[in-house]
Amino acid sequence: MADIVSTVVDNYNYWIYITLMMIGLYAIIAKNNLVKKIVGMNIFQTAIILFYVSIGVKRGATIPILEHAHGSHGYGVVHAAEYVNPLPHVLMLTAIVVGVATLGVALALAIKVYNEYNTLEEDEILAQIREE
Amino acid sequence: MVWPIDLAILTLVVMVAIGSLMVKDLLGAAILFGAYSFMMCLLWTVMGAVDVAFTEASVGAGVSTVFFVGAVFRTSRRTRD
Amino acid sequence: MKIIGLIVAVLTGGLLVYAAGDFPAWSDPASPASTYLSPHFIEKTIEETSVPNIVTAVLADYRGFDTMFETTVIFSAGVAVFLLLRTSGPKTQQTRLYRHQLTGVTVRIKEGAELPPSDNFERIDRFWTPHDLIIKTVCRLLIPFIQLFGLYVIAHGHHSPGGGFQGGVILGASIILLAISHDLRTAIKRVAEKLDAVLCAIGVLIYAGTGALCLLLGLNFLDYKALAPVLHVDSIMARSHGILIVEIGVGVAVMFTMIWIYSNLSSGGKYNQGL
Amino acid sequence: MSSQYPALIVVVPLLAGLLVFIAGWVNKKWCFPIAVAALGISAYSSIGLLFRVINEGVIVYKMGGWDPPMGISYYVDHLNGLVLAVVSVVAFLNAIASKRSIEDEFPDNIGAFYALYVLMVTGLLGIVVTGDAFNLYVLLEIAALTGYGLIAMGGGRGSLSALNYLYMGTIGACFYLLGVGYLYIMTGSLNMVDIARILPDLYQSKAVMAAFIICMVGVWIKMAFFPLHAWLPNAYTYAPSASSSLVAPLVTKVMIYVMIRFILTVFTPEYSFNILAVSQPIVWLAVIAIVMGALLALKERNLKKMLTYIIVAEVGYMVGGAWLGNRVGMTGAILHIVNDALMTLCVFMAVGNIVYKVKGADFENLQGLFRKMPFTMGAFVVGAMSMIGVPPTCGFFSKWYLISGAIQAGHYGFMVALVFSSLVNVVLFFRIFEICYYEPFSDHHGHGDEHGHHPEPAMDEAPVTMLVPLFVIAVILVLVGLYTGDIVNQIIDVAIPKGLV
Amino acid sequence: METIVSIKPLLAVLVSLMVVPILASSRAPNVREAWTFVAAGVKFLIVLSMLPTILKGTEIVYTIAEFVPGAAIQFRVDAFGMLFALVSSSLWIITTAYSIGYMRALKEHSQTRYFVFFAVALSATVGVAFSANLLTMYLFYEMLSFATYPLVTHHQDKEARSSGRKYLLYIVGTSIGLVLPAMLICYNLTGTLEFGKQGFMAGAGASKGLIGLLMVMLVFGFAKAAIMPFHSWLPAAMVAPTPVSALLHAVAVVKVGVFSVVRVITCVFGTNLLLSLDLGTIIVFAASVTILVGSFIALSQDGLKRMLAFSTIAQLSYVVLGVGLLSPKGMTGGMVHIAMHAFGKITLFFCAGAIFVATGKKNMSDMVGIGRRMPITMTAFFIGALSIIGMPPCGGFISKWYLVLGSLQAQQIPVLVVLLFSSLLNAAYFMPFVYRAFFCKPEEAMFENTIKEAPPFCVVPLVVTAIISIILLFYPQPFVRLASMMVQSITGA
Repeated sequence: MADIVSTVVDNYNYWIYITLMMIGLYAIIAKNNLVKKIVGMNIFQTAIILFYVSIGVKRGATIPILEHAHGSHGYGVVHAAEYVNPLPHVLMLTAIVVGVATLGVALALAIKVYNEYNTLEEDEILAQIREE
Repeated sequence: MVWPIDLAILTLVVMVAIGSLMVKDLLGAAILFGAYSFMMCLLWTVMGAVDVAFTEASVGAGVSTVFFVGAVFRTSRRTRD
Repeated sequence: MKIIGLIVAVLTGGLLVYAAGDFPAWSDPASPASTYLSPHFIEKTIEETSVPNIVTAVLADYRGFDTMFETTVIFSAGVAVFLLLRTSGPKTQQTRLYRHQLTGVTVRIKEGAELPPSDNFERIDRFWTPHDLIIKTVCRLLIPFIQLFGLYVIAHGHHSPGGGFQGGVILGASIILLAISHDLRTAIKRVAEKLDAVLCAIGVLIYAGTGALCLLLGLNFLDYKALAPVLHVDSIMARSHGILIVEIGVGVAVMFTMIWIYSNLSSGGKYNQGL
Repeated sequence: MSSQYPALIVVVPLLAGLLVFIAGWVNKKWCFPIAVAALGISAYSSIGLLFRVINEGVIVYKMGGWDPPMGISYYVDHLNGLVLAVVSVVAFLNAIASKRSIEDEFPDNIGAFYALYVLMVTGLLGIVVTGDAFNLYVLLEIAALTGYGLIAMGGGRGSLSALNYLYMGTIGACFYLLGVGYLYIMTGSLNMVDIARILPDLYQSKAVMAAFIICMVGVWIKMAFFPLHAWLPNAYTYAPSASSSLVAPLVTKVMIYVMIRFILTVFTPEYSFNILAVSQPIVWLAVIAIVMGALLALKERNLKKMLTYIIVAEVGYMVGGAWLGNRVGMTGAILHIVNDALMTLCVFMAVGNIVYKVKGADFENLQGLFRKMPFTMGAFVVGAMSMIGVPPTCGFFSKWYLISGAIQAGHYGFMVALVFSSLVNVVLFFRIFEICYYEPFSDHHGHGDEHGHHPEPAMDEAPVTMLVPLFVIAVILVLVGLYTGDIVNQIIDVAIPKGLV
Repeated sequence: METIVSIKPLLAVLVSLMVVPILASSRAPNVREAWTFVAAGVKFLIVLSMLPTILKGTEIVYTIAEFVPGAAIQFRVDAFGMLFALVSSSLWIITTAYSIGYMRALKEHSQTRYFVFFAVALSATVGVAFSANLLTMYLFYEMLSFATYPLVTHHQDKEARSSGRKYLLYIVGTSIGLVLPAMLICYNLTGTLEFGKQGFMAGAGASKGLIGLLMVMLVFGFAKAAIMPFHSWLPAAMVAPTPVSALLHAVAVVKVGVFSVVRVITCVFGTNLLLSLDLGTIIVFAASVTILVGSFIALSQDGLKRMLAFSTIAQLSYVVLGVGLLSPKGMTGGMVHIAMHAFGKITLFFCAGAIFVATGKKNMSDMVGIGRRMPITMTAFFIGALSIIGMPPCGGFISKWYLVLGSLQAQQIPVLVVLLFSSLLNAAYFMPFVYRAFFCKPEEAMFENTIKEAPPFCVVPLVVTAIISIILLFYPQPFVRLASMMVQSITGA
């Protein structure tokens, strides 16, 4: 029993990221409002970022900025175990920016759709298209 | 790293995410989404990803929310779900 | 749709949970991700690039190519939003309303008529709302500090968290704050649309141009070592300086793209009346 | 300079995209020359690169001078050398051809439009040339974001279709990103070749299997593989001509390239076909895709929309061919990437000319086109013949390999589906020809009428700048068909690993 | 077998394609038609120049491109291909002359398009004749299908449209649906598509069922041969202008069909294989049914062109029947029949066209007594009919003779019965018409006694073909020689 609890707690991050992702995915598919879908899409993206950041975590390590950096020239020997893995962070910086770029375009499209149909609800828009 | 904080934030994040999808007002959804981003930012700081957290704070919680608000302002706050 | 969504979500979630069982334990220092490539970055960054913030070094140098495209993504998003929303319809309306700020008197200007030359008039229209003096003043006071901080974040990205993105976003946010606290026209007076758009491209151009310069100087694309003779430093410091240059490019691009996207979004492409 | 070709292919369009954009604010006349020059350089270098690869073998280009697993490197082998050449040539030709329609449709925003156009090509070329799994994601997003912008320019339903495309595209890209994350957590590397080196020890891992499936699903969404195709027809139909003739030939094909790259390089054929053992269901999915694409195309009354459903069917061809699990089928799939890109370009460019002149692609708009636009229709016929699979146009030869592969794999369902879709294509295209040829009906009773009896519509052909590229591509269709043997022997055969028989 | 490499086959194919741009760009009818004549003449000369080489027993080979081993786009001129090329290229010249007369007399529209696609169709026909393998043959076969579509639907009215649909449905549907898969299965079994004298499928070691299936797919797949049940496109395609019907439906298209079927039987499967598996029976049966049913339907027709169309369906199956007998004499007869029937049937079509030009009549019941008005035309018609029936003094007699010998050689008495009975039927549907044209009572005659023929451009060609039909009886060389050479090389005798 303690085993299961510890497994669940240990991998809590993974479970949460999957939960968030599924919330986002469900929202994109099932939500009727275009802006809500966009919110879902961003939650989906953030969940993946959470997953990546979780990969980088290392027990007993600190942030990936080398210490004693100011003014001195000798850094001494740097041990990899002392710092968390920086690579996922780099990747996720990119992913966040991509996310905000997509968000901008998505919102612009939503505004255009709204100008065209005067509503953001997908079923109402489809009804209007069918009437044409 | 203090794991109870971690767990608490993780749980909160899920709640805020669900909240922002459930609330029947797009402006509210935008603000809750900002809160969600901020929670994420906290979480990543706890995990030691300071740069990512910094970016998320400025991009996710800041500019994204403003974009949402701007778009909602140009369209409508009304939503049925 | 809801049922399909639920099924898809559950199926995907099931697959992910199933696969998560095979992951290395969370925060395990011996996981492949922590032992294969990253130690090299952590241990060699100083030697090879002389940048203590490993994330900055990897971002702008080891994986600088990614970052260049990331900036391009932002730029193309800006262009896409512009193309989608910007409408260059007839600019002059039949009648315009102006308010004299000191007295609160509203003036109606008919087509062809001219406004008395004074800075105290403020155009009002459908989206006009009376502004709160306190908010305006506080924001106006805050904005220089925000911008200063933004510059610091870009410049100090080598040594502390931050860099071009964060700094650029903060700088952009300062102008957006101006637009929100006053109105879009005030912000546009500071950053004209044409200038804004051209600077977005120039920001990316600084990045890509630096890479291309390295290529012209005989090394591979984005190999900042090639800049050493130009900057009169050794090859490692050249990398460090190269990172700074591209971070500035990123900062410029991100700042102006954010302003640009915001202006288009909040005015619905009309660009004269904002949030 | 030729050692810098891999960088030039991508960097030149990137820089040009930015310059075009700035030029758009300064003087609109500069936009077109800059864009075309950049695409021309890109096409030239990619063809040069292809020949270098044929002569010298795989070329690795280290970005920033960092060695592969550390930094990002370009990895050009026969497979992506071929696809690169096709992508850049298609983009180049279409840029020339669409000059007039762009000036016509977006006189105010030429600079911005060309910027997006060139950046999209940058993204697509980058996807093909890169050897880094994460870099591919970033480039994927460039291609996608610019694509949304280009497609939504059509106005009307264009924005809604583009928004749907954006949702699906983002899910697809995120799935891909997640799959890469799974690979990263298991191997610690992002370089494709490096991952491939590490993976064999992990083939039994559930996480690796999940990574493979997630990547595949992501890519399938992006390429509109059958059950995930819903976004494609509307998005391509309501796009402006200049965009649709860039997006339609390239995006799906590039995504198929990514799929094949994953099957062949990142995961070995051994893993994809033998250990996973999911080939059969996937080929059956492809069969459904082909049949459904063909049937849905039959239903449409708009030329452009009909063509988009044919694209859905063609995606089925390539996915099915790649998953047959034998060398011939894979050859067919790769060859079809080339051929399908070219022939889709041909028909979409012809449609672009038609839309330019008659302002619509509904079937009613097409009446009497053989008289009005004989040259455009001539090229369209060549493209259509290729889609049907008539020799010596290139469409026949890839179909040949695909059907051969199906026979070798004993998968007769796939063979029947291919033949069925060819027959449906005959019906589809000859329906178009009939409308363009017969309608409006003239009563031709009594053969003694004098010659001038027909109210002959005056010839009203598209401008020369649109016709010349169209003819070039029509000729290329036949030439590629005749040189199929060389392409297969010298390029594709080398591109497929020896392990796949 | 000796072979030489020469570009001549390619030139023969290309010469008509090369004039296409000239034809398409010229607006003056005289220039256009002059060029067509030049191309036709040059083509015939090129084909003729290869004849001595072929008669010496040498084959001419030319490869354009090889895309997989064993399946190149390649030409190989052998005796049988030579025979067919000779027929079609010589008849192109005559038909061109006839077309000019016909089209001008009727003031047809879109004559440029007509001549362009005519030229393309001829290229494809010669391409089929010279194909060295199944792939090349398929290539030109498809090219011919699509090039003839605008010709069939020349009138661009509703009837033309529905006929065009039917035409394509049958021709392209069968070639893509049956030939293409069968060809690929063959390729995967043997790794080659190269026509062999003993058939390349001989060594494949496939089961009888598979071979039979493939044979059925290929024989019926080349639906231009109009073997029942894939025949009904042919009467439908008669909406085309008469020269098109004449050349394409008496010579090019349908003969390409039977040519392909013969190639399939002899060079894909090989006579020995089919004999050992006893698969010839299927072909013989299908052909016999087609002959009898086609003849009976022809008997009931009133439209002259429709009657000729059904007669063509029946006659084509003679060729298939002859080759399906798998006996040397039968095969020779079948091959020779391609030539004999071509000259005979084209005469008949020309006559039908000439009558239409001169009188505007299409139905036989409206033509009573026409012999008095158009004696030359009707005399030629009579000669053509005799040739088709297989009576001396016409060339048709020779091929029928060989066919009868072949059926005896193969000891197929039922086939002999079919042949004789069908000849009777042929006579039954031709002779009453001819009789009433010449010998009806004056009060029945629908025309006045004044002689008023069609324009000379129409009449001269049909006289020429009629005369050739007669000459062929006395001088059947080189067709019989070529056919027997081919049969020799097949049977090795």
